[in-house]
Amino acid sequence: MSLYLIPLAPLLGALVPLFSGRSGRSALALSVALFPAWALVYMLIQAQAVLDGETLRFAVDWIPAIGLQLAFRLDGLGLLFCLLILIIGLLVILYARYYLSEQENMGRFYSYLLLFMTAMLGIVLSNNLLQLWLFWELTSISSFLLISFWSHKSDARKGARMALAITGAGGLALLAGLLLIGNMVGDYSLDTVLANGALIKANPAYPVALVLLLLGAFTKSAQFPFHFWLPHAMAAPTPVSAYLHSATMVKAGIFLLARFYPAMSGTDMWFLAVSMTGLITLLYGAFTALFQHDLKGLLAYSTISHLGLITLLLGMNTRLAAVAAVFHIINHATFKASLFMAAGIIDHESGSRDMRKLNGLWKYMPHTAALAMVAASSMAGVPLLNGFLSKEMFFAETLDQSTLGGLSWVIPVLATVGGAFSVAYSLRFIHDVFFNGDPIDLPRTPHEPPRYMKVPVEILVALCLLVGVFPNYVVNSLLNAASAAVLNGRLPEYSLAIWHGFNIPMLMSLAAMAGGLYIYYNRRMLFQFHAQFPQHDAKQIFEGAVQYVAKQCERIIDALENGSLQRYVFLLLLFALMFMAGPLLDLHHSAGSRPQLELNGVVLTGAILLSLSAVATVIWARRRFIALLSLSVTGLIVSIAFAYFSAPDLALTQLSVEIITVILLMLALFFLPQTTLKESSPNRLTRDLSLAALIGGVVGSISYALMTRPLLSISDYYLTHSKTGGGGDNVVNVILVDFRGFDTLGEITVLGIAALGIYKLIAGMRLYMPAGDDSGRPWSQDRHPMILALVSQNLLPLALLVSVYILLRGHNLPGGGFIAGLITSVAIIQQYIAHGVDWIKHRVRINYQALIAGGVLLAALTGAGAWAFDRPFLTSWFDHFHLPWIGDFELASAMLFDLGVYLTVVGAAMLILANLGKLTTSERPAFENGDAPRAPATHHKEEF
Amino acid sequence: MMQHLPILPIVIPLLAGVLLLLPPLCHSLPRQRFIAVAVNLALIVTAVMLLQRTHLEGALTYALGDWPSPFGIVLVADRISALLTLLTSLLGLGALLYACAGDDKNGMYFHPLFMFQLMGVNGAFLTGDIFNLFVFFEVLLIASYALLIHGGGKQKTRAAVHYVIINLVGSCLFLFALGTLYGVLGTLNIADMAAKATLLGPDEQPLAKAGGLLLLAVFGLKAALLPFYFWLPRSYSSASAPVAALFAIMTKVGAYSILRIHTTIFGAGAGALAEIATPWLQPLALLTLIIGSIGALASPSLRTLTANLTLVSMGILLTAIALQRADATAAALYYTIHTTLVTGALFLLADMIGRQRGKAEDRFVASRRMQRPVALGVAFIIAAVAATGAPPLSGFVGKVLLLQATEGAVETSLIWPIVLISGLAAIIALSRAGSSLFWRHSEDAPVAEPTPALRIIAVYLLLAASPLLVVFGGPITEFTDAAATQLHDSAALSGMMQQGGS
Amino acid sequence: MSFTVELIICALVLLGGLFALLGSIGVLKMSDFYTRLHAPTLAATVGMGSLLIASIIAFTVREQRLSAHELLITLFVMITAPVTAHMLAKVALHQRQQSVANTRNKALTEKIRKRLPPE
Amino acid sequence: MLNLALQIAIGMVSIAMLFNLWRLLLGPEPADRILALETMYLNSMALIILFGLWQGAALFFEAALLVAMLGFASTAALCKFLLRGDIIE
Amino acid sequence: MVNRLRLFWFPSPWLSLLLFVAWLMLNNSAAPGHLVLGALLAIAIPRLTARLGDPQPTMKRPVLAIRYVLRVLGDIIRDNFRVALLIMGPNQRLQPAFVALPLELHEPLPLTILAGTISLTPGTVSVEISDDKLWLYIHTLHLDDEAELIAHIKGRYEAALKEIFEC
Amino acid sequence: MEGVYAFCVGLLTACGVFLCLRGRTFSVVLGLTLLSYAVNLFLFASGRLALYGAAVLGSTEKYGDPLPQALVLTAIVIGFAMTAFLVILAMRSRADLGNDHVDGRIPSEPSLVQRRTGRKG
Ligand code: NA
Ligand code: NA
Repeated sequence: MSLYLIPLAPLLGALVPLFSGRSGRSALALSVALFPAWALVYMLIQAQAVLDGETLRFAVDWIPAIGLQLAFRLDGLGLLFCLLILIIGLLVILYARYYLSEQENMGRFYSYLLLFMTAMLGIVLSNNLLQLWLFWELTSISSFLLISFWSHKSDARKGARMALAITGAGGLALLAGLLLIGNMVGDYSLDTVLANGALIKANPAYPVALVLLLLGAFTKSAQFPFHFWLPHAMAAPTPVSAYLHSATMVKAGIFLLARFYPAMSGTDMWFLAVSMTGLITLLYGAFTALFQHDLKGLLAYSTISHLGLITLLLGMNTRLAAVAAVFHIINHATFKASLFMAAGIIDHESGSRDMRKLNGLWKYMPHTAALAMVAASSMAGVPLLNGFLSKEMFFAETLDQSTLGGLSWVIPVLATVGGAFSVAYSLRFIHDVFFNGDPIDLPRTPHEPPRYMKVPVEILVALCLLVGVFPNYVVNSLLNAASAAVLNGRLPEYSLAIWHGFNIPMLMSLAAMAGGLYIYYNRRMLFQFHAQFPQHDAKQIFEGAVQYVAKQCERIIDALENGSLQRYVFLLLLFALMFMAGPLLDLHHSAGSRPQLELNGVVLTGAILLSLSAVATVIWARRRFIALLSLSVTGLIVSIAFAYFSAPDLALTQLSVEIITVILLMLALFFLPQTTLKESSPNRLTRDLSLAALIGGVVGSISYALMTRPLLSISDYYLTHSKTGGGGDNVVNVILVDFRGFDTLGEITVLGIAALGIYKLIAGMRLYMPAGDDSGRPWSQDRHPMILALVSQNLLPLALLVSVYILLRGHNLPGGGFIAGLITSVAIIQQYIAHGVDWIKHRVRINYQALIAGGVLLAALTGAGAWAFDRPFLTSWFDHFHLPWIGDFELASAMLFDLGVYLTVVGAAMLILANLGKLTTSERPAFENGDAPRAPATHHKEEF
Repeated sequence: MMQHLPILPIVIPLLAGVLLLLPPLCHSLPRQRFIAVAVNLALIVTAVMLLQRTHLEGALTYALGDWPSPFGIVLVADRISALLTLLTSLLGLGALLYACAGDDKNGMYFHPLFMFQLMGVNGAFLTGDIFNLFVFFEVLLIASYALLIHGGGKQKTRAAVHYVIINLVGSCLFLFALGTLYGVLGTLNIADMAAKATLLGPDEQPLAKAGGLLLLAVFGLKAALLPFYFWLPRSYSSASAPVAALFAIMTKVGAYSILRIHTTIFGAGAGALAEIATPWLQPLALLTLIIGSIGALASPSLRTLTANLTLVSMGILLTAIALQRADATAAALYYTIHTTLVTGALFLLADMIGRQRGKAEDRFVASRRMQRPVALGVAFIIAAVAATGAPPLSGFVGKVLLLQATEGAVETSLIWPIVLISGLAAIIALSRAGSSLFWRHSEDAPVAEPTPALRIIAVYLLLAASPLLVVFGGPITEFTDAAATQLHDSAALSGMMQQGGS
Repeated sequence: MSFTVELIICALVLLGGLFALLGSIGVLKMSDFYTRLHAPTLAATVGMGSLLIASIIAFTVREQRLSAHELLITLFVMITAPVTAHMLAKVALHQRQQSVANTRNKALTEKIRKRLPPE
Repeated sequence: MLNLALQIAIGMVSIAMLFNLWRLLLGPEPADRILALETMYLNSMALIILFGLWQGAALFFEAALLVAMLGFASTAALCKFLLRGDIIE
Repeated sequence: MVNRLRLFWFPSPWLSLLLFVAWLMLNNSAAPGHLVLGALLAIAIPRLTARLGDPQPTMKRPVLAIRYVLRVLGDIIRDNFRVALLIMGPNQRLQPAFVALPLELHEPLPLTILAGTISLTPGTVSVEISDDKLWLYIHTLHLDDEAELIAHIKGRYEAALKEIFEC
Repeated sequence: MEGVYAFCVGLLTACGVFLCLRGRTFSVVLGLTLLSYAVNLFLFASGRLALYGAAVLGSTEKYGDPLPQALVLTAIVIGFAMTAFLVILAMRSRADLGNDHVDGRIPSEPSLVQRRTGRKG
């Protein structure tokens, strides 16, 4: 059977308002209602089979990896709930048509409502635990939307958020519980779960799973101490309350208890957790309801109380109690929905829900009053109404308890007390609203609502009466089927009669009636008593708690992310240190077996130079120019070290990079403070020094350990194939442009991107140029010393020649595109230094951006050229040629690649430096005379 | 061309980026936009083809320069890398479309830099060589530096200083780690390293371990692992929207690298070096998750909240990765797809919301009404539901996968509560965010600036992934399962890489 | 390599090293900046020169073909050393660095600084 | 013999560089420090050429040439910085 | 026509020659391949950089120039030993001095060469040129007789340069 | 010799780390430069030290490991690009924020308000 159609129908219905355009409100309501109506009809067609004890199923695989199936299952319990959801849903649709005002977006309301309906149907039809949870959470989300429908009201927003938070938390617990249960039985199918109750209860994780499951159920059905969200959800439009908070959402929790009853119940733990929670909730809700002045508040607490009652019944571990629970589910849904609707009508027509103002409405709306009174009587458990029947069964079952041993009598006594309060608040509802004098200061003069607004109430009240008077005819088969599902088919003997004789439950009922009357009569005393207690508004407490948590979170985050880079870097390095140092503790000898080189004077001198200059850089760091000089020395010594240890390419590269870095740093230093004060506290210095020393020590140790151990590397391959495979003698270069040319392609891309990024940074930069150096001396007047200019310009051709030389020889001897590019760049920068930007600007027009792009493009196309020969990217080609007179020479694709590198490097270096230089040019004359104020230098505004 | 498929996701954006810098494209924004979108679509097609091939054939290797592995650099397109490549281009498309609605003209070189960023990310996913991984890290980092400052402004500069410095320190550590590993193993090819690692004597093992753990710090930095994540909230919340959205993939590169390196080289088969990361990664990942949740609750604006949700998702992801099991890895993969696209969409959404709310921007205070409350509201709900891991959107599948992967393990009692409570924190934070942003109005008139439809399209494009991930959850999880199995079956992969050639 | 050649190379190498050292001693020892400025000339001229000649001879003999590229370095050094000295002197003058007490024509320094004629 | 002479020369140049660093750290004025650095460049060239002679490899020539070219650029830039602040204006 | 061709291909023939020779020196080779390549570069590089230089007076008497170079080299070597002794001696015995040298050369290139020569010969450093290019300021490590020094420089170097550049 | 070399690497690292932990962008740039020197030397040494071993075929009998050299070359170039970017970013930060502190504010005025706005982005 295509059970999926049942939840699908309202889902489609939810989409109707999207397409309804400007059709009338009634048309909209009607077209929306068609979908659940169709589902209802479809369901009724199937109902007989279910009532006969069949279980209908539908399943397709959805996400097997998590065990999620699209699996539906219709049994008696499901049928009962489906009927409640669909019938009351339809009534609410009708009711809402009249309840919502013209200005309100009814389409949106219906969409949310039908989405919610889908979710509820999904829950009650699920045959897969994950799918059940999916719909479960969907009810939280859609109810959030419904409760906050009047989003302009702060109450609505807060109430909705609170409901979402509580039910969301429960939902997460439920997920954990369902996963555990699924794990216990090895399957997420509900069928399997229900068939394996014994297995579950024997599992050591059963208590955990049970608690998690109950957390889900109790939060949803507003059980103490999670009840507090429900009264605040009353900020929702009344149709929502009538639907969600009587028949559906809160009942989802109850449904969950009933659904898992066969699998989870029957243990002492179940009894204690479920029935005690139910009992407390029952009493607390009933007691508190009496003191509510808000009509809907009273109904909300009454709902809490009745949910407690059902929970208590389900907790009692007796089969009859389960039947009573199921019965009360039906009854509560009918009378509570009608009461909410009546309350909504009163609110709608009188403009108030405050029972202190609402008085004597009997005169104004007798029809509504009559309906409400019948429903309220049912709530109070007055005979001939459905509430009486289930309450009677409840009282009977409370007597049948023995788990509390000698204290078992407590339960019936407390149940009776609860019943008394229930009578009292029902009385208050009736008397306080419809009688009790005249209305006080109502915004509107109350009158009867539109005809069709009452129809849903009438239908529900009629049901109350019908069930109350003819229980056997009206609900027996449904109750049987549903109870059978709860009890896994083991239905107890019971009879739904109005009169069971004069027995203890009857006495309890009478006691409750009398007690209720007494309580209501003496309500003023009670109100005074109640008023002595400080009133805790759950919303305020909850909001306060959330605020408090948020504040604490802010404090934690502020304390942790204090915005100090120094801390972040410290932590990074500290953990890096721990990561590195930990394993070294297992290193028994730092020196390995590899023979070491002999120490000599040169190396020692170099080490001294390096150490001194590095330490000097640190010491002078606050006098920046000097630090820059000692940094240069360090760089120079590093280059020499590379030369010494037979890495000429490295020496060349390090040297050129070092020089160009220093030039760059000087360019930047001009705009930065030349000196800084001592800022770090001694503690911080000690801390940083310790960390630095430790990291240095660890890195040095690792380096030493590595160098003194033999290495079997892949490098021999490069040495043997460099000439034959790569066509070059300089193995390092062949690695760069051939074996690992891809790295180099990435590397020049990095360089190019950096240049672009720097250009972005420069564009739109506003800098203040110092008019003199840090001693306050005005700058020298000699902008371009003649000798420097002249010599520089004559050196340029030579430098270019050297670049070409370095570029061309790279493949066979130290050199290559990168170094050549840097030499060219330095030579051009030299011209800028000697002549200034303006002078050059008119003489050279190179588009450095295009140079970068062209360089990378050349390198990339050289790589892609191999595709033409059906070889992988970057496959190199080289050959030897012979020309008469000139002799042998070699051509290699690597040369093109290297040329690309060269162009990129030149383009990048020049894009950076030339533009950085331009920053100051335009404004410079402004303070040429020496003491002008600091003038802003603005580059052109960055735009595309 | 089919045999060159593995390199196309790198070369296409590279060439595109370069051509966008040259005439005739460099002078015309409309042309740049057209080319960029076209290239992105081409990348999607390429990635889909790659996905298909890896699905059918397992891993593809591509020996650059035709040098045999392990001597040359190889690209390895296995299922994971193919999947992540596709993810990158999908996210890229969303971010790019959004940028084309106007953000790209707030500064120079947006489109070329965007292309280079894609190139870097794809390269990092596809390379089978550890030093080449470093190079691609740098490509994507430098592109991200330049993109981070796109649009200008103090906040961006301030964020960029932190981001750049921290990452430069990270790059230095990366090189220390590489030096250590090369100094012990004598090779750079990841599969070859894995093979050599098993042969190490006790005298070398501690060194390899130090190198491996240092790499964990480096990747953890990218993956925003506690205590290395500090660059993230500020960077992500100050970057311009499409950039922030694109950045959503960057953290995944870090996570991927941990997965790749610590499963292949230091995986179950590495003898004494097996699973060296787990003792650190597991607690740190959970702490990241916790701090991310705390940060989410403390967030004053939607961007900050999204940044913190990114932390949460990284915590979840790394928790899964730390488990070093195929099912957990599969969960991580699925979760990655989900969280990347949703986070990206949230960043875009935050920007759109901020633009419509005047001075209040995306902060959680009352503001003028929005112009497009419905379009944005629906998008927000979708994004929020997905981000909290609530059904029926993709977050829940990812979360359930992860919970199932930890089920029965000793860690369950630790991981489950943290993961679930973090979900609650996200619910609270996002519901607070949504109700403040959409429902608390002042009387001011809506901002006059119109919202280009393209922006909304971009957001919905990314968000569409979430329901689709659920609807097609079956085949997708099947693929992620296969991908994870492939990764953990290191022997087979090593074989592939050793073999060389394409 | 014949003994004579080796001897010549040795002599040149030692001479070069010596003058490099002398130049540096000068930089360290002289009493004011302007006198220090003279010292590196030793290293730049005879110091570098003899080393480069030594290198030319050594490689020419070893590889049996003329190795003259060292001359280029000489060329570079010769061209740049005076410019460097000039620039450094400018800096010192600009920053009004004091010369040693017994310097003659000290009064000129302010004129030089401003690039004015002596009168 | 040559080896000995080379070792002595290398030693002398090394000591010369130590002296340079000493002067650089001593100052007292920036010009003195730059002078020291400049001298150090010269000595580095000498050292590199001596390495070349010592190792018998002609591979070091370019390094010396580069020091000559780039050292000059560096010194010029440093001087310009002290004179004008802005080295490229 | 020929002149225009020369100007096009060899804007500065001495530079081209220098580059050509330098190329061969760099490569330590006079192989045909390098001759061709060197020639190409000797043509191309000056053309590329032509715009990056102000026109300079050209050397008119190359033979004299060679003589000048040799003379300076000789002086440098001689002065090196002299100055080495001065430097190693006690500092107090030195008589440093600033000297203003009146100039007859005013073209930048010859002037620069003169200043360079003075600086290259140990013991003297060209410190500055006056703005009017009439004075060259020199610092000398040890001054015995100011007039003699001026005469020495003017006679030995400045006069020679005037001849070489015919200015 | 290896010991001295390792000592230098360690010392450079320590100096670099210390400067990276300072509060001004310029110091950090210096620190990162020193750190990258250390990294380069470290990476280079991972191929072990060799004298007379330039990896140019025909120039010597036994060669040093060329691979780390190539890696260092790449690292140098990338390091240069990164440093350059950081240097200019430091300038930009000074220009935009008015000081050269890495946090964009001088920490003597630490107000919670600023921190919050910092997080707000
Ligand atoms: Na009343
Ligand atoms: Na001199």
